[in-house]
Amino acid sequence: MPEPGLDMADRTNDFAFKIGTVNGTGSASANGLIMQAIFRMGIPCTGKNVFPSNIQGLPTWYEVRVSGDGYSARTPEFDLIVAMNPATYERDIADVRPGGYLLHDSSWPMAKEFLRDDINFLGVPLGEMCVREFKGARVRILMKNIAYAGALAALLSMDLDVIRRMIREKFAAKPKLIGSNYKAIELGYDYAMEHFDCPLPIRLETMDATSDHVLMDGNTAAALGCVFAGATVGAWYPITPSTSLMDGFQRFCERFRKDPETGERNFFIAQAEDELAAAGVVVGAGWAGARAFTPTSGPGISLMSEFIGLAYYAEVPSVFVDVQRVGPSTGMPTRTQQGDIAAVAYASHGDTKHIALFPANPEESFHMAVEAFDLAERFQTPVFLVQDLDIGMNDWMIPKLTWDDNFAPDRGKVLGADELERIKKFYRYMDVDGDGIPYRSLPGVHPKGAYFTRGSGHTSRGTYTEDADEYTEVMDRLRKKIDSAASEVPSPAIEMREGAGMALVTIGSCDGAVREAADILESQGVPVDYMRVRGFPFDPLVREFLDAHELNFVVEQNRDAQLKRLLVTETEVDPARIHSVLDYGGFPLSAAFVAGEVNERLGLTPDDRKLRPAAERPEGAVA
Amino acid sequence: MPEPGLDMADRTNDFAFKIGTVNGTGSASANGLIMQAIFRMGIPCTGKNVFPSNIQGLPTWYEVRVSGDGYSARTPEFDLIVAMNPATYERDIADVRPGGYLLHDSSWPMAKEFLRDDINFLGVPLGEMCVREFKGARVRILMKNIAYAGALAALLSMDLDVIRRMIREKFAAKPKLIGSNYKAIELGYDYAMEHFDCPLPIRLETMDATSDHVLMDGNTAAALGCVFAGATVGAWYPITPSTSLMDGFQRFCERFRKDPETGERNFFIAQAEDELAAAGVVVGAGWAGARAFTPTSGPGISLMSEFIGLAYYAEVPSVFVDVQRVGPSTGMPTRTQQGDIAAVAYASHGDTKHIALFPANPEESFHMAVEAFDLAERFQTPVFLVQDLDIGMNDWMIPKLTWDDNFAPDRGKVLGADELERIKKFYRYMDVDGDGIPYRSLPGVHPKGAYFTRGSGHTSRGTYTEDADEYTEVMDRLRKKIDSAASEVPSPAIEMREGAGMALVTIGSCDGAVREAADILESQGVPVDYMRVRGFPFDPLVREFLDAHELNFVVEQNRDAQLKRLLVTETEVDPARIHSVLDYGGFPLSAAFVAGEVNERLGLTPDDRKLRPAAERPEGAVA
Amino acid sequence: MTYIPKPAVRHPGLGANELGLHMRDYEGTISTLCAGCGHDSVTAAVIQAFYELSIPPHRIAKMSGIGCSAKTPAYFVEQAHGFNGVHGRMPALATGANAANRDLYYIGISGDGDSLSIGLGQFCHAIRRNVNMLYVLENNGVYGLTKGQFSASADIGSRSKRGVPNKSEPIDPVALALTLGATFVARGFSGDKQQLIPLLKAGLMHKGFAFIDVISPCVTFNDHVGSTKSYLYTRHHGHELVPVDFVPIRSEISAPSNNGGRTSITMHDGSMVRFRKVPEDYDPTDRLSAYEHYRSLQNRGEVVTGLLYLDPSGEDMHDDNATTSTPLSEMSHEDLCPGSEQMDALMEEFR
Amino acid sequence: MTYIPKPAVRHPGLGANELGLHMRDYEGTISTLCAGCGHDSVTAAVIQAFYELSIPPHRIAKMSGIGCSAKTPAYFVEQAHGFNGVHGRMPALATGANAANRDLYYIGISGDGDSLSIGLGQFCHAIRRNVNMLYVLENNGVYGLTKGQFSASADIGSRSKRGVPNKSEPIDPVALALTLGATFVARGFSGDKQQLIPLLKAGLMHKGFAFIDVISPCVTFNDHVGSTKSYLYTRHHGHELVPVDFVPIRSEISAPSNNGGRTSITMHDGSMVRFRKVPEDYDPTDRLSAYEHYRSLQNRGEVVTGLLYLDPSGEDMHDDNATTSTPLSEMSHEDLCPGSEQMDALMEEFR
Ligand SMILES: Cc1ncc(C[n+]2csc(CCOP(=O)(O)OP(=O)(O)O)c2C)c(N)n1
Ligand SMILES: Cc1ncc(C[n+]2csc(CCOP(=O)(O)OP(=O)(O)O)c2C)c(N)n1
Ligand code: SF4
Ligand code: SF4
Ligand SMILES: [Mg+2]
Ligand SMILES: [Mg+2]
Repeated sequence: MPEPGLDMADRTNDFAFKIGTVNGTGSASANGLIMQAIFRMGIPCTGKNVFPSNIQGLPTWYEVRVSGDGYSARTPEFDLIVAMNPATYERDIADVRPGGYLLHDSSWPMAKEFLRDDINFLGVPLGEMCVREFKGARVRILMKNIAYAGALAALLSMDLDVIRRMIREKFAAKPKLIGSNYKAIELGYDYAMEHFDCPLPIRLETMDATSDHVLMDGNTAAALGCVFAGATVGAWYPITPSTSLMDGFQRFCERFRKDPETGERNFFIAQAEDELAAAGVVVGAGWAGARAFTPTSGPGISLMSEFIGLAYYAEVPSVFVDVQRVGPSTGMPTRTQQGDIAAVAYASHGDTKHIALFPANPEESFHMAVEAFDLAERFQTPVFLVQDLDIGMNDWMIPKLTWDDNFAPDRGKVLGADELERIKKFYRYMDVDGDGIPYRSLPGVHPKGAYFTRGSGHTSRGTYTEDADEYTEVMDRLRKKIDSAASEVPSPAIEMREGAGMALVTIGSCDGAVREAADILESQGVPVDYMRVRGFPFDPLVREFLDAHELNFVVEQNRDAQLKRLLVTETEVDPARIHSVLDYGGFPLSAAFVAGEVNERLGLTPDDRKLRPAAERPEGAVA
Repeated sequence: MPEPGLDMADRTNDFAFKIGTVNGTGSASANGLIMQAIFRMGIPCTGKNVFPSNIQGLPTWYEVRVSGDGYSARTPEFDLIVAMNPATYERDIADVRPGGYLLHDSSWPMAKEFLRDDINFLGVPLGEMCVREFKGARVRILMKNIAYAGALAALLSMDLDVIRRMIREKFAAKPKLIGSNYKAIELGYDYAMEHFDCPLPIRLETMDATSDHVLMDGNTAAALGCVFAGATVGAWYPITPSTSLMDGFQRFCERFRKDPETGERNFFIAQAEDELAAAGVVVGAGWAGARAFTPTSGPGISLMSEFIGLAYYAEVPSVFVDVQRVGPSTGMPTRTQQGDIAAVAYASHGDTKHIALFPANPEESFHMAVEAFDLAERFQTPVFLVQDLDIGMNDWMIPKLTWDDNFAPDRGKVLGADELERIKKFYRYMDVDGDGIPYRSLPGVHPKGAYFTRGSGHTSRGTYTEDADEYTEVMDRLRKKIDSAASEVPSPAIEMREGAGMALVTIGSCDGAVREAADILESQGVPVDYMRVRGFPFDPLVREFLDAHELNFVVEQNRDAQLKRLLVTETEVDPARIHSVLDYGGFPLSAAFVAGEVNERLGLTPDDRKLRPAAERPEGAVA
Repeated sequence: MTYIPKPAVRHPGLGANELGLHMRDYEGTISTLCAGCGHDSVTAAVIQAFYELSIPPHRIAKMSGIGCSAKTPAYFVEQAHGFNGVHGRMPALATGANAANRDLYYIGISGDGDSLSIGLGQFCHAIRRNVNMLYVLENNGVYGLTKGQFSASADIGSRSKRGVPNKSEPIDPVALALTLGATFVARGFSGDKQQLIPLLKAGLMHKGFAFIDVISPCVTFNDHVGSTKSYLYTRHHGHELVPVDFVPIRSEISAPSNNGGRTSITMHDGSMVRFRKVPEDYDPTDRLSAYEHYRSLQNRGEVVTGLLYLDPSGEDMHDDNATTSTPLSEMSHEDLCPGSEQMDALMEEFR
Repeated sequence: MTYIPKPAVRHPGLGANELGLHMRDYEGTISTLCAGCGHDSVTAAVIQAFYELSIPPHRIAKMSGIGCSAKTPAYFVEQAHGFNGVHGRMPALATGANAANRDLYYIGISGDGDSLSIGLGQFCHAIRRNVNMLYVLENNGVYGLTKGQFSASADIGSRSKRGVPNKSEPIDPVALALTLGATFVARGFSGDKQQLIPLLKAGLMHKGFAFIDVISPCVTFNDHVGSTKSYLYTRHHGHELVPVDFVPIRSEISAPSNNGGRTSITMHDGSMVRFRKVPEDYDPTDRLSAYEHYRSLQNRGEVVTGLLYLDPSGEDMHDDNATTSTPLSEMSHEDLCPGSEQMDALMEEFR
């Protein structure tokens, strides 16, 4: 029996572990069980899937960070690794931090060359036990997963009652599965209790910090947003990591939007033949008066660009959700990145500019999804909800979503039959109110509302033109219209700190890591202000904030500093004030990396720093 | 008979006129005849087509500027208008500058309300004469065109011998048409001589300024560039204004690349089913070792963006010609703009950046087309030749193109069978030379050269990866590779003037107007330096130039200051030094507009200026 | 704005329809197509079909892509909403619009470039999806608007002139629609309004995807490969004999009004097309025999016209989806939003 | 890197081929597909076909789009050049590569999502263009790689289970290829290598576009609409019975090796597919009867396999283009550049 606790201080409710398995072996359930149990113990936690772009047989990991302080960013340092995949033993063992633990299946001996003496090996004969206790290959594979969950329960001091209750809930419809799951949990639990000094210094202790929260991924949240916003038409072409958004929309619609008696559905989902068609369906539906959206990822944005330009120029409300993955081209479909910021802002040829919203977590995914439809209809234009794989597909702890029944959707300037009847003549693209936003009519409502929508040159009256002045009039109004959205999109999230001389600026899912980095920097005697951009075109506050700081570190997850590029061109801030901190290897950002980069730019040597040195940066971290 | 010369000083070899007709009536021949005759008289001239996006029955104009000084920009001031289209009488009459001339068909009376007494009306009974002299509707319509050319010959003092020679050349294959054309010329000529005080003060006088020149449009020139560069595969989907480029390529290939005996062709043209396919054909052909290209326009760029990203990431040489038209969306297909600069620079989702070349005239179209293939193969990446409708479809006077038979194409780092045989192992994406450019192999050459090309994550060895470091290594090399092209693309054209305190910066077809504007400004006591950007990524000289001037006016033809945006983000010059002068109504830029805008920004009142006031700006000109 | 006078598509002889509307109420803006263009004849037929069916103009949605053909929705029923989208992507726009509002009459007008090249995928999938619309393909074998390149159906109208053997087949939209399971497949000829108008009316009344391929000659670029008189030939051979921008004014081609089963019609370029109407006793409800009939006559060089196939079952994409009968675009927010109670309950499931 | 052991596709019994190469010289990297995936069986057949034809590995170009199927070119003939492009656009890449170098053996591997949804237009136009290549569609009725959404051919393999009447037809690639004029049309089944290998060999040797639709079951997402056991159902209904990411390891389906004309095969989900080989005396050179034969058996619920149509005339897109026989990619600049003299002469024409 190894000596648990080797070089490890007490780390109650503050540690990270991951579970390495093979995809297709059903480990997601066990991992979810573990994560949920911690959450139900009232302890803040986040879970991240690291999975391959195939269906079965390749390595996959589930990373859990437990943080009583509520930090949610990924940390690339693991105190414990459950290594269930022999193919990745070497890598997993190398990834355990000195003094940490490796839990593995000791049914077969571990190869000598992998052993490290600065970590603790916790061998549990999972395979052996499951072969002994269960029958059939399929059940044995599945129960082995549950068994490691049991071992973890003992090692980390999870509440067994919580776990049992979860199993009961889960298999309520198939009660005879409950017994075998109980059994498997106990197998692992008992073995660990017997053979190791449980719990480990990394351990859980019940708190009350999650009772107002839920565990949810951003695609589910955004899907809910679409349902609550009243979206009725969803069109899509499957693409990782956006697929689960439409799955969610479908699921919620089947539940909330189907007449229980007639089976009639208040929604229409089109699995289109490709992304061009999906965009077309959305534009067609938006034109005809439905709230319509399509979820996609980078390659889809490229393919949709022609239609996006049409929707911009013909002024058709439409919502595009870009769940970003690693580009360019097919890139790494199961890894996260923020590489489409620039592509989305000016998508399509010619002069265009688009409203975009950048949620930082599933809570914002929900609210911004709702807002996207309002903005699309108010401004009669494509609106982009830009999230990423990390937000979209990972488990986040967020405050329970609530809904205000007084919410009334902003359908924008749509003329009804009565209004059309009253007015003398309807001109689709006339700036009647002087705010750049024209009035719109829907097909079928009234003969006076009829006009000919087109992506070719048109006048403010909606007629065809090749005349310079007539064309320019509409284009200038369009610029004014979109620019005026700057103060209507979500304003930046700003946090000022006492004595801060410089600032961290970021976007989207970098939020957690960058705010945590600000805490680290402050603890190192370097207080920094913080701004997270939440919408495009940029709120005037963005420029003000940048101007107020001599030094702005713009932290983002792409190679080419796309947010910085946008900030410089759109706010015309002096580029000399802006420094980039970039990480784009496909993993969610870590606070240590951000703090390390800032320190390095500030010329602090590693000795000056109080926390982790730069060497502990996540894979692929580059300045 | 009106009084020619009303308020008109002598303007020998320095004036502009246009001919308004109906499209489909065959006026292009007559207009070409006129233009060519002036050119053959040795006088510098340029011709611009203003045509509608349909086939028959709508107004169309041909604008000719005659400039002994060699200015080639469009001027929106017309000294004479040939108004052959009653539907546009009103507009045409309004467009004549005070003191100028309107030539019209007086077979039918001109409506009273159109008359202006500050211009000269020159009525020629063209219809009547042609009905009298010719038989058949078709011949009458065609001959009426030739007849107005005859009248112009008299009024402007064209050399009739030149015209007759041209007619003989033109109809060499069908000599019996020569007589009727002679006749038609004479009808117009004689009538004008008899009824007007010929020649007018705007008149031609033989010079010797064109003997080393040709008249050519940029699509023809670029097509020639493709042929001479050794392009063998052309793929396209028809789109105005790029169509004539492939027409030209086909024509030249039929002539130069077909075995006269066997009929075998050294080229392959694929009229693809759409732009996505055209791009795919080019990428496939580039991968297999051919020099391949596709001509398109804005909507095509949008549709091609997915493939462009693939070619960038998989490093496949490919040439894209974007003949820009007015966007966004379908926009105005027969009008010119520079609206795709931004779209092209970073086309496709994810982090990308592309080499782009910006010719200013057909001469550069030719040379840059050749260079595009060299750069594409040297850097193994998509290269964009970005011109516009004005360059592509209008008649420009350029120096005769010459060809250096010592030219050897730069095929880049391609390993042959012998080299592959010798090396130990071939790794497709390895930075062997430290210059960011890997070695390439072609399919079919040698088993050792085989590798699996993909747009998904790959290592420097060419294998699949989802690993952060391996992915990042390739992405960082790609950035380095493309950035290193900055000093290989054509360097900016720079002209410094004595005592200049500020600068005009521009791109592409704005060249003529901006250089002429510099002359105007100098004549007004405001000397300015001049820079025209010719390639992207920007040569280091670009930044130097911008930094050397407190005030840089960036002149371009789009609404959103796309060149300025690129300059600011890529050079990180302080945006405060840069001011935009924008014109985007679809007409080629005029010098008066540019000079006027600059004056206005400098706070000069109209009285301070020596030349034309701002009111004479072209339609659609906006700051 | 047009210079060349167009034949006015007015029929003063006809009175008001059931809605009290006249033919002119179904007209649009003046056509800017070439004089004699087949598409203008189709427009006239469409006007008459809507008029005869007494469809309220504003309940019509006119959808199109880009091309000469795609312009035509501007030329009929001015009081209908129109959407002239992007090239080849009309089917997606129509699908979306129909998804949002199932109660309108959808008519899509397309060209052979629009439908068979850039838009082929969308065309096929609209068939598969069985969108409730009338889809009219104005088929001229060329890309009219970009000046006469051959389209994927280039052979249409010139079967007799096929020269090179073993060249790949043109894409035949009728055979394709039959193969893909379209629920209404017909072919018409722009010059035969007598046949076309009833087909259009039937297509408009059909529930599901109604496809009509209309042979609609392009008077301007009606050339054949290899013809030395062709526009392309003229353009590609140095010395011009005719100015390249000259478009002679021609009148539309029309078929004798009471022709029987078979008619030979001379096209603008002198070629002859043999049209053959489906026989009186033809049964359009058997898909496989429709295909056989169509193909065997085609192999004999005849262009079959008429209603070729009809699936009378009357279901469309909304039936497949079980969409509610109220148009989705007209549902109130209350009907759509689950509300706070449901939200609160749902949240418990995410713990 | 794979955890689940794959059946090694080695046949030690077979000796060297004409080039002195062994079967293993035609293998690729280890498959990362699910254990039992039909695509792996196709891969094995492809390996054997190349081996038996003694084609030099480096003279093969392997083209694909994106999908599980599209990954497979990595798993055969490692010494061949491969291009795994973007989703649905393999035909264009293959056309371009073939245009550049007509002398290689082109094999394209696609999926039903890749070919019949996003890539439908490109698939049809590659047929029309008659690109000289073997195009293998690994047809499983689902989008494997994105986890089991139904594809446009969803009915394949589950004809017997069609429930809802009058739903639009699936897109049938064989009927489509026949209709569009493909010069070689066949269907195989991943489980029947005995039939598949000769078809692959014939397709590789065919000059022009050779299309083989291979029914290749997806062991993981082989579900049917409406089935309560299906993956989608499990995923969409709150309480899970089986972990959503559990993929049971199954063995590939194979047909009895000496089956006669007709065989019924049970799929992983228990459904039965009735395969029917074309009869011995079948004449594959008549396109219209091929279509009839295919369709009528299909209407009886049978999936016809074998060589359905063959145009033996032996022309391809290069013949249509009269391309020179030397691959364009190998032409020297001297052969391609007109040179200064021609330039000077040409300039005189622009004055
Ligand atoms: C994306 C895109 N590519 C190309 C074009 C240019 N274009 C306009 S119409 C057309 C072809 C039209 O042919 P068809 O559909 O047969 O219509 P027709 O003019 O013959 O009626 C093309 C290629 C375009 N508008 N958009
Ligand atoms: C442009 C684009 N859209 C979507 C995707 C996501 N995607 C990858 S594979 C695939 C479908 C694959 O289905 P199929 O071609 O049938 O192959 P299979 O996996 O079934 O063999 C999809 C939708 C993508 N890679 N690119
Ligand atoms: S070019 Fe042809 S299709 Fe277009 S309007 Fe003219 S005749 Fe009709
Ligand atoms: S998901 Fe289906 S198609 Fe993909 S590898 Fe697995 S079994 Fe094969
Ligand atoms: Mg057409
Ligand atoms: Mg599939």
